[in-house]
Amino acid sequence: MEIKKLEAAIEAILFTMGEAVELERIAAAVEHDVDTTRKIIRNMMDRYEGENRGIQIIELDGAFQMCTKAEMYDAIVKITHVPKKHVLTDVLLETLSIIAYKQPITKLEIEAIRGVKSDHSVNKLIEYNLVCEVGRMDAPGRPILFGTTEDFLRSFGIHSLEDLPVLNPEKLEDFKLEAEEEIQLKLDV
Amino acid sequence: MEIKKLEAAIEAILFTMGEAVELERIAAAVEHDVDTTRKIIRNMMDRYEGENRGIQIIELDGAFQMCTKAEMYDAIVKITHVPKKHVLTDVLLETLSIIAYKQPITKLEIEAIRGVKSDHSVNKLIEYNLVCEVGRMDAPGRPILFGTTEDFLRSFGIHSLEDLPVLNPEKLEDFKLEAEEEIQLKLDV
Amino acid sequence: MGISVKLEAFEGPLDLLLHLIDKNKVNINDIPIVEITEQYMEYIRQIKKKDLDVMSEFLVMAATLINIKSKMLLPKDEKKEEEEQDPRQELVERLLEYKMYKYISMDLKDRELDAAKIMYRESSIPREIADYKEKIDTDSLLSDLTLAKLHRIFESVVKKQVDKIDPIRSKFGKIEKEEVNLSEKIQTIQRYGLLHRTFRFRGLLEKQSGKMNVIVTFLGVLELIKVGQLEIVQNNLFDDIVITFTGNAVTELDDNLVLN
Repeated sequence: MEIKKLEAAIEAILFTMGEAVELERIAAAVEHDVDTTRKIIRNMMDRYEGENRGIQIIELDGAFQMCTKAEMYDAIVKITHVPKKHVLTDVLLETLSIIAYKQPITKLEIEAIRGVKSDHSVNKLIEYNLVCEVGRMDAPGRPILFGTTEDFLRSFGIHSLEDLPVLNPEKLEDFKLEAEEEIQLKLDV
Repeated sequence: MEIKKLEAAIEAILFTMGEAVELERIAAAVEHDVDTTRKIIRNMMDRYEGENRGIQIIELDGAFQMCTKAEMYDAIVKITHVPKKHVLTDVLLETLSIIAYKQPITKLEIEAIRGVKSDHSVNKLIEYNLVCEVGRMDAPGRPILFGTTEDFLRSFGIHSLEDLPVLNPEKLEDFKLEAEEEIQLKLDV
Repeated sequence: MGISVKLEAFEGPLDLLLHLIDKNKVNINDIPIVEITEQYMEYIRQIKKKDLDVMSEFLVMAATLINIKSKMLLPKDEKKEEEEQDPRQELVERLLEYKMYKYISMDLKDRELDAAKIMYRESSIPREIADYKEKIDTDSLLSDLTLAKLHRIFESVVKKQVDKIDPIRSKFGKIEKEEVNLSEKIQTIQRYGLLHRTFRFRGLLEKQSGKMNVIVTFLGVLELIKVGQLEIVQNNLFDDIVITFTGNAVTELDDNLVLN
């Protein structure tokens, strides 16, 4: 299959499936190896991105999904009712960011960072399918380990966990400085 | 809105809606008159048609719809037939063992034993045909009762649930004693 | 200090501490522990709801603060000075880590708002294709699983469940509640004061069983000093603190002062 045809097939596949499709499955369907397929899709992604298109292809942890571009939102709400998503409270967001950065993590470890019981938050996040069990820790009592889901990536526009903003020591320093400046600012006011 | 942006908006609208959308509604959403909008869409149709695309826009009695091209049929059949990888994760095994030993059991009871929401695991086990609904509990809300399938029994070469290895009461007592000793140990330290 | 914010508004002890640090406009790396501890205690006295879970989390932090405070009041060992860590160090690290996650969660919030504008579509696999259901091969799915393994897994589930029920506590019933009842503890100290008038602080603490009782007794003493029923004298550093009870009855203290 020449490249153009391959691209057409991938476009049709992503359009029809709607959901995120693993690279391996796409490669098997178009009968090419994974690396070639990935290269072709990434190429398509660039093209969609650059051209004045209303749709795009996003990558989610090794899977690909077709969706609209964010800037099309206004046009879409004019034509159809867009269901409201559940709003995450600050408490849930706080718990979620700890899980996102520290995964796999146990409930006890989450509670150690937050200083409060977190059963309710963790259960709510599981219910919203943003967090799931990823295994058991090899420790007494074998506590459950939690991690984030594909839905988490999608809901926050993150392509893979590596895509999360980095938190290196310098960043932490910046953050400290920022916090100090904030304090200074308040003093000045 | 310049033409390119208009086209992008229409593409996003047709993609999201899936079904056929009346020309008038599209025109209203992009805030242009019907004639201009029709001209733009027909233009887009030609372009989709000429290019090596996997999707197209079709006109149906004054409405427009986005869909895959007919020649993409094979690719779509292939992708739906690519076997998904199925694995029994630790989480699934744990849920399966509870259902096997405690059946018939409700989701709530499973969650009480595991300490976390278990919808996802139960659904996956049903999808894998290892677990199925076996009835309703005679309790408020008449919750669904789950049990293992015949496939499950057959694959172990056992004929009935009575053939499952027993967890004897002494073992349970041992566990309790062990737990108490552990705590005593902690108190002594 | 006027307390305008309800304690319920705080997600936990760390959140409250950050608020106090913010409010006092002090550097997180150089927390004025005496003032902050005082203000912290002031806040937790506001808890009216008898929510033991929430209460205990705030109390643990109170104990930590008091512990740091006492360490800072101790003279430094000059020989070891270089290696000695600031007693506040660990708390500062926890606060910074917690603050960092709060900060990240705000970043996530922004990302969520942006990502919510992206639309997806339902899959539209033609009927005749969708009807094709891949037969899941149960045998190969279960190929690694033996009955013995399934049994082991179930055993470990049961064991975990047993572990979760603390056998000692479950026999005691509601003992935790008494352990942290500050109002009762204050009355006990008052009764002790009426009987002995002047006594050693150490002696009072030695009569307490368990860490929680010691902490609450300590809080009770602080409380009674504040309302002017106790006077304390310490002649030299590390000498016994001598307490004199100046009240003349066992009183019900103001509701606001009751921790539980």
